[in-house]
Parts: sequence; structure tokens; C-alpha cells
Amino acid sequence: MTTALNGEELAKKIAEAVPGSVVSSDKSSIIIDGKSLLQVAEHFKNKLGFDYLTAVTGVDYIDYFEVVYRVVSMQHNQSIFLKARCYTREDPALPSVTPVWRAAYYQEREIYDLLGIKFEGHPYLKRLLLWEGFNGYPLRRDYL
Amino acid sequence: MLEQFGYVGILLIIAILFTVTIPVLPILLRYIKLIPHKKNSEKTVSYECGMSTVGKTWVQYNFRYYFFAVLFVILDMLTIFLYPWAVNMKDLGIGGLVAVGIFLIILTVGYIYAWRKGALQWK
Amino acid sequence: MEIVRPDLYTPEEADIAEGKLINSFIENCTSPIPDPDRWLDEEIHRNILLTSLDMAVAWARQRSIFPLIFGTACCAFEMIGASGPRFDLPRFGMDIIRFSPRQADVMLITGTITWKMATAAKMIYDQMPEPKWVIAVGACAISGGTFRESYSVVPGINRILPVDVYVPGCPPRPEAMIYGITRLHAKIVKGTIDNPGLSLNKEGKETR
Amino acid sequence: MPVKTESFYLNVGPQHPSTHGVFRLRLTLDGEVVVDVEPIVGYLHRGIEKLAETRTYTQIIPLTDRLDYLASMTDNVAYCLAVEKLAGIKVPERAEYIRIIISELMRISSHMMAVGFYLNDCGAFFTPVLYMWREREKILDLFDMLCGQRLLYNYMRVGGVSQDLPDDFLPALKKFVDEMPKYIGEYNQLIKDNEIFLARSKGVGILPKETAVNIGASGPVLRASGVKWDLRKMDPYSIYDRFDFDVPIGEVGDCYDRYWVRVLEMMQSLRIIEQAMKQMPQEGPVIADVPQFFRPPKGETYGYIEAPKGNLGFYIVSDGSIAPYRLHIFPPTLINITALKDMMVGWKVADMIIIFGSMDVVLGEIDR
Repeated sequence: MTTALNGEELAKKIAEAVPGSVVSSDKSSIIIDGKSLLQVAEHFKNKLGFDYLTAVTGVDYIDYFEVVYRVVSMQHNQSIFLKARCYTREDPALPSVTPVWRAAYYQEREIYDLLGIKFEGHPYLKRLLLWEGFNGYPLRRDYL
Repeated sequence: MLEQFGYVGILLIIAILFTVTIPVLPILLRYIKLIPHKKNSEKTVSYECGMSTVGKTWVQYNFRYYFFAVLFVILDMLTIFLYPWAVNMKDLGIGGLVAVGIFLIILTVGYIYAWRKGALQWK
Repeated sequence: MEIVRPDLYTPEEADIAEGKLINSFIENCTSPIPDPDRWLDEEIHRNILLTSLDMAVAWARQRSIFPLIFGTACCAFEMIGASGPRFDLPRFGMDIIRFSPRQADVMLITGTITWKMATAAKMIYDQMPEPKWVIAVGACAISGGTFRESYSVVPGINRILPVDVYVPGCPPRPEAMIYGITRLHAKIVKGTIDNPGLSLNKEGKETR
Repeated sequence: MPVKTESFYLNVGPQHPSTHGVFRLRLTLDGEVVVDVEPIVGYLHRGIEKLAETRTYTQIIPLTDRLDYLASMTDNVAYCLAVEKLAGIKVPERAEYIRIIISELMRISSHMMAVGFYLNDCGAFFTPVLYMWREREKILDLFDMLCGQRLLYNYMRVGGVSQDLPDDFLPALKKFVDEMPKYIGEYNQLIKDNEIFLARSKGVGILPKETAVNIGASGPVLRASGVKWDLRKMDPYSIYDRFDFDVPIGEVGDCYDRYWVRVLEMMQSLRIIEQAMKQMPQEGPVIADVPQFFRPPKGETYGYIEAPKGNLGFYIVSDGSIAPYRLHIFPPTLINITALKDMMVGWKVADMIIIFGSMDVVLGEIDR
């Protein structure tokens, strides 16, 4: 059974491993500060054995964008949600986790395409589903 | 002796008729408006799954394709020369056999040379 | 709507050109193209000499149309099912499913056509030799279907191509597709040789 | 001194017989050898996630049908499981068993299409596909008997299934399940030991184990690379823990392993259907009482199942209204082709077509 880890104690472990990265955490997810997302991702992959990234989702909560990563560790059969938020609405940006998990390659391109969140460090950030001259980002709440 | 060539003559006429009508037929049908003929600029563009072609195609290919083509043509010519001999092998007798034997040996020498030189490796 | 043909040398240029082309499609294709209905008016003038030849050619054309399956989504699998052993499309002479427009007579638009795919549809339709027909199969091809109000779906293929037969359904059952094809046969038999179903717009110029 | 050659671009474009839909591959070819591959998708992007934000939870079910149109029942099950997890709805026993039977039937039909069209790309033009189409028509008849539609069913509802099984469904299913192993044996006899097929697919397009895990592959593609990860076993949703079946895995992860894992999975699905038919309660409610415009509580959930093509996930954020605030569909096929370039570079064009065919993609799910 893939046990969903409790967010709180895992957050404590992350806090001393990568200081100042955990913004807050609740039962099922940990909210990570955008800037230190890459170190936390490496920590998850190498130290804690979370080597299987299954889902990357972008959500537009009007006053902030949230990107949700669902990470699974295959050996211990555990899963946890990592969240990163960016509060600027003009050109939101987050570090890309593709160097750590290649599973995010297309999903980050799709979030960039439909939500407009730039991922620095992504090897080939280009529109995935829509065409080049498409103006606007359809999945934003203010797109008509 | 002469009437045997009659058959060849008939074959020649049929061949010419056939080769002439095949290309002329569509032009004739188009002339009497049996086939609609509408030009448009898009029709002459090369078909690449609905996308426009990218980049130039006059590029330098690998040389190995040319090796195989040349070897194939040579050995194909070989078979064409064997046909007249094979048709009446009996009355040509030993003389014919020797001539064709020499012809085959020469060509196999060339083939083995090409083989040894590595023309057939798919580098 | 003439498609400009720049000589493209790098993939980035190709993508940008494709993007411009799609945006120009969105602006230009706003109203449906009138369906070819020239065959409707019975008393079209037929000269006596060609009547029997007319019939013979129309009969030959009707019996052996080669379909080009422009399969994008679910209807494509129902169309392949229709050409399978159970529903047996080859009974109507549509045996070989052609994928290249050079050897196709009828274009079966099966599935949702998005704006990004519309340019490919238009190019392939232009590359098909005359006489050619179009069957719009499925609600998405007819009117955008369940995805009509989406930002990236063409609300009906007749904004881009003149359509001869519409087969409603989502996806239409193979029997419905075969019925659509027999409707096309009836249309071909009525059409004359030189304009097998193309319609004249108001000033009498043939629209394609 | 090797000959200096130039490469050129080739579009294996949206309208192509062997790209399984409107998938576009921009290849850089050097003669016949593939040098670079750039998949371009989006030719069937209908914006389902945007449309889902303006529809109620029940109206989204027809949208999810059109995602993976070769296995549309399992899309419905995935969506309904996610919503039931969000709203905490308990599905009655009989509905759970009906869902299992139909998902496994859908898995068989989807795997048959995958294997059939893979053979089609290998060059056996349409013969194996038509053999397998014969059995698929039997499965489609079962679904036709069940909900009147052949391809897109809209049969599942949040909280169960829309109507009970017709009484001649189970005998027809029994007949199908009894004779199906004979047919699978027939396919194997036709295909499995054919030396041309072995020569063309053994060792072609290898996806190593670490890359498969790193790119987040799932389903038969991941198991063919030797990773034993099947959601029905590792994280059993609904009532999969009541059945015993084993999970076939491949050794090398080449095209042959992907083919063979799918054939073995078909046999396992038959075993599950037999056990489900025996254990199924004969009567009982088929749908929990869920109001038509029900409002799940505020919150988010991530429901996932082991769909035929991989683990299909639905991430739903609800703000308490009758429509979801955000619905994200996690497409397994789009993630499986992340390593397409590593698998294809160096092979010839003919092998490239086979490698892509063995990935078994469906464009409705990639482009959403």
C-alpha cells in the first residue's frame, strides 16, 4: 500500500537538511520555498530515495500560482506532495526540476504553455500543446 | 526464315503502341474534358504529412548507397547476357559453354575484388 | 486563401511560420464554405453526346473511390472498424485506405480538427487531385461537437474545406458511416464530368 | 577517412499512417540513420481541462471518455475514483465488481490494439490487426449490450455505474472468457516465434531500467524494462486486493519485451475477470445515492488507476461549488515518450517506426 507520508515530520527532516526551505506543511503535503526547490528535490532524490516523480500540476489560485509535485519512493513505497508557490502574476518563475527527475520534462513545458510559469534551467522550454503565435495562457483564471 | 521475323515485327508494333498510348491517354482525356484539370499552387508542393518542408534536401549522402547500386547494375547486366545462351544451350554446345564460363569467371573476379575491398560492409 | 510558401531553413523558422499561418487561418476562416450543391438542380444542361459517357464515368467513379482517412481522434478507430472484416467497407470499392493525398479521391475527416491541425487539413485537401470529395464524420468534424466552445477547436470543418456529406454521431456507428458513403455514391452519379459536385458562388466563379 | 555527410530534416508528420493519430516527429536524418528526434504534440489539443472548469462533476464524465478513446471505460473509472476519494462516497459492492470486470475487458481490448498496430508497423500490414479486431468486436458487443455504445461509453457515474448488467451479459462474458485463451494462443503461434518478427524487435529501442524510472514511465513500458511496479499490486485501489494475479515484467526493455508484457497481461486480466465473476454478489444496488448536482467539500485529491497504458491520474481541486476549480489529467503516454530520443538515435528509419509503435501512444490522452 503506497503510504502517504505525514507532512509534518518529513518537513522537520527537510528543514534541518535544507535550512529555510519549508514554508509550511500540513498532513499530506509540504510547501517549499521557490528558490530552494532544486536543493530539496536533490535531497529527496538522493538521500530519501524518492526517485519516481509521478505528477506535476500547475494551479492558478488568483493571488498565487501553485505547482504541485507528487513524488513516490519505489523502495519504501511511500508518496508525498511537494508544493511550490510564486506570487508574482506578470512573469512567474520557478526553478525546473528536470535535471533531477526527467519525468518533469514535458509536464513543465505544458505548464509553461498553458499557465505561463517559466521554469529556469529547463533544457528546452517551448510551447508544447499550442502553436507559436498563440497569445495568452488559456488555463489562467483571467483568460477568456 | 523471313516470316519468323514477322512475329518480332508484330511485337515491335504492339510495344510502340503501348508505350505511346500510356502517357498520351491522360492528356487526350483531359483535352476532351473527361478528367477535370484544375491547377493550384499547393498541388505542386511536395507532400510531407501536411507540413511544409524544412531545410534543403540537396545534401551529401553516405557513399555506401552508391556502391550497392553499381554492384547491382553490374550483376543484373550479367543475367541479361546469360539469357540468349540459356535459351538454346544444347545447339551452342561446348563452345558456348566455354565462352559463358570465361565470361562468368571474369565477373566473379571483379565481384570478389569488390567484396574484399569492403564495398559491401554497411559502414 | 492563398498559402504563402517561404523557403524555410531552420526548424524555429518553420514553427514561427506555422504559428503565423494558424493565426491567419483563425482570422480568415470565420464563415462556413457553402456545400457543393451544383448537383441538386436537375435540369443542368448536359450535351447529348456525353450523356452515356457521363453515366459510364460517373458509375466507374462511384464504384471505386479511394478514401484518405484524415484520422485525428476516436472516429478514426470507428472508421478502421468499419473497414474491418465485420462491417466490410471494401464492398464499396473503398478497399485500400490511402494515407497520401496523391492517390485519394475522398477525404474522410474523422475526429476533432483543432486550429493547429487545420493548416495540415487544408494543405492535404489542396494536394488531392480532382475530382475530390469530403465527408465530415462525427460531431467534432461537423460542428466542433463536445469541444465546440474550446479555444483551440475549429467549430466545424466546413469553415476550411467544402464538405459533401455529413455523418453525424459521436462516434457514428460503422453502419452510419457506410450509409454516409452510399449518400456520396448517389451524389457522384448525379454530378457531371467536368464539375463533379463543385458549387458556384454568387458571381458564378467555382469555389473550391 | 569517413565520408563527410550532411543531415536533413524530415517530418513524420501529423497525418501519417504509423503515428497512431496526429503525432508529429521532426527527425534529423543522416542518410537512413536517425540523428535527432523532436516529438511535436498538440495537434489534438482540445483544451479538456479548460472545458472541465465550466461543467458539473457529472458532465465531465463524457469529456473523460474522449481522453484515451481506446480504453475510455478506464478513463471514466479513474475520474470517478478521484471524485469519490474527494467526496468520500462509498461505492456499493456490486458496482465495484462491475467496474473491475469492465476495466479488465478494456485492458484486453487496448492491449490487443497496441500489439496489433505494433505488428502493423513491423510490416505485417493489417493481418494481425484484423485477427485481433475479431476478438475486439466481441468485447465491443459486450459493451454494446451493456450501455449501447461501441467506443465511448459514458457508462460510469460518480458513486457506481449507471445501470445494472443485462441478464444475458454474464453468459456472453463467460463464453468470451472461456474461448479467449485459445485465441491468444493463436496470436502467439502466429507471431511469437516468427523469426522476422524476432529479428526486427529483439534488442531494438532499449529503455534501460534507471532511465525508465527517472522519466517516470508507467504501465507496460515500465514493466518491460524490468521494474515490478503495478498500481493494482503496489497501491491497490477499489477492490483489487481480493484477486490474485501476477505482474509480468520484461528483462531488457526492448520492443520485444514490451510486446510480450502486453500479451502476458492479457492472460492475467482474464484470470481477474474469472475470479471477479465468481465472487460478484448476485444482486444489490449499483450506484450510491449521489445527488445530480452534488458539491464535494473544499480540498484537493489525486486519484489514479493502473490504466492499460500506464498510471492515469486525475488531480482535482474543488472549491465547494458544483464544478471543479481545477482538473488536471496526468497522461501516462506523454510521460512514457520522454526518452524517445535516447531510444531512437542511431537506429534506422524503419526501426524508428517500430520503436514508436511499441510505445503504444494515444493522442487523445497526450494532447488532452
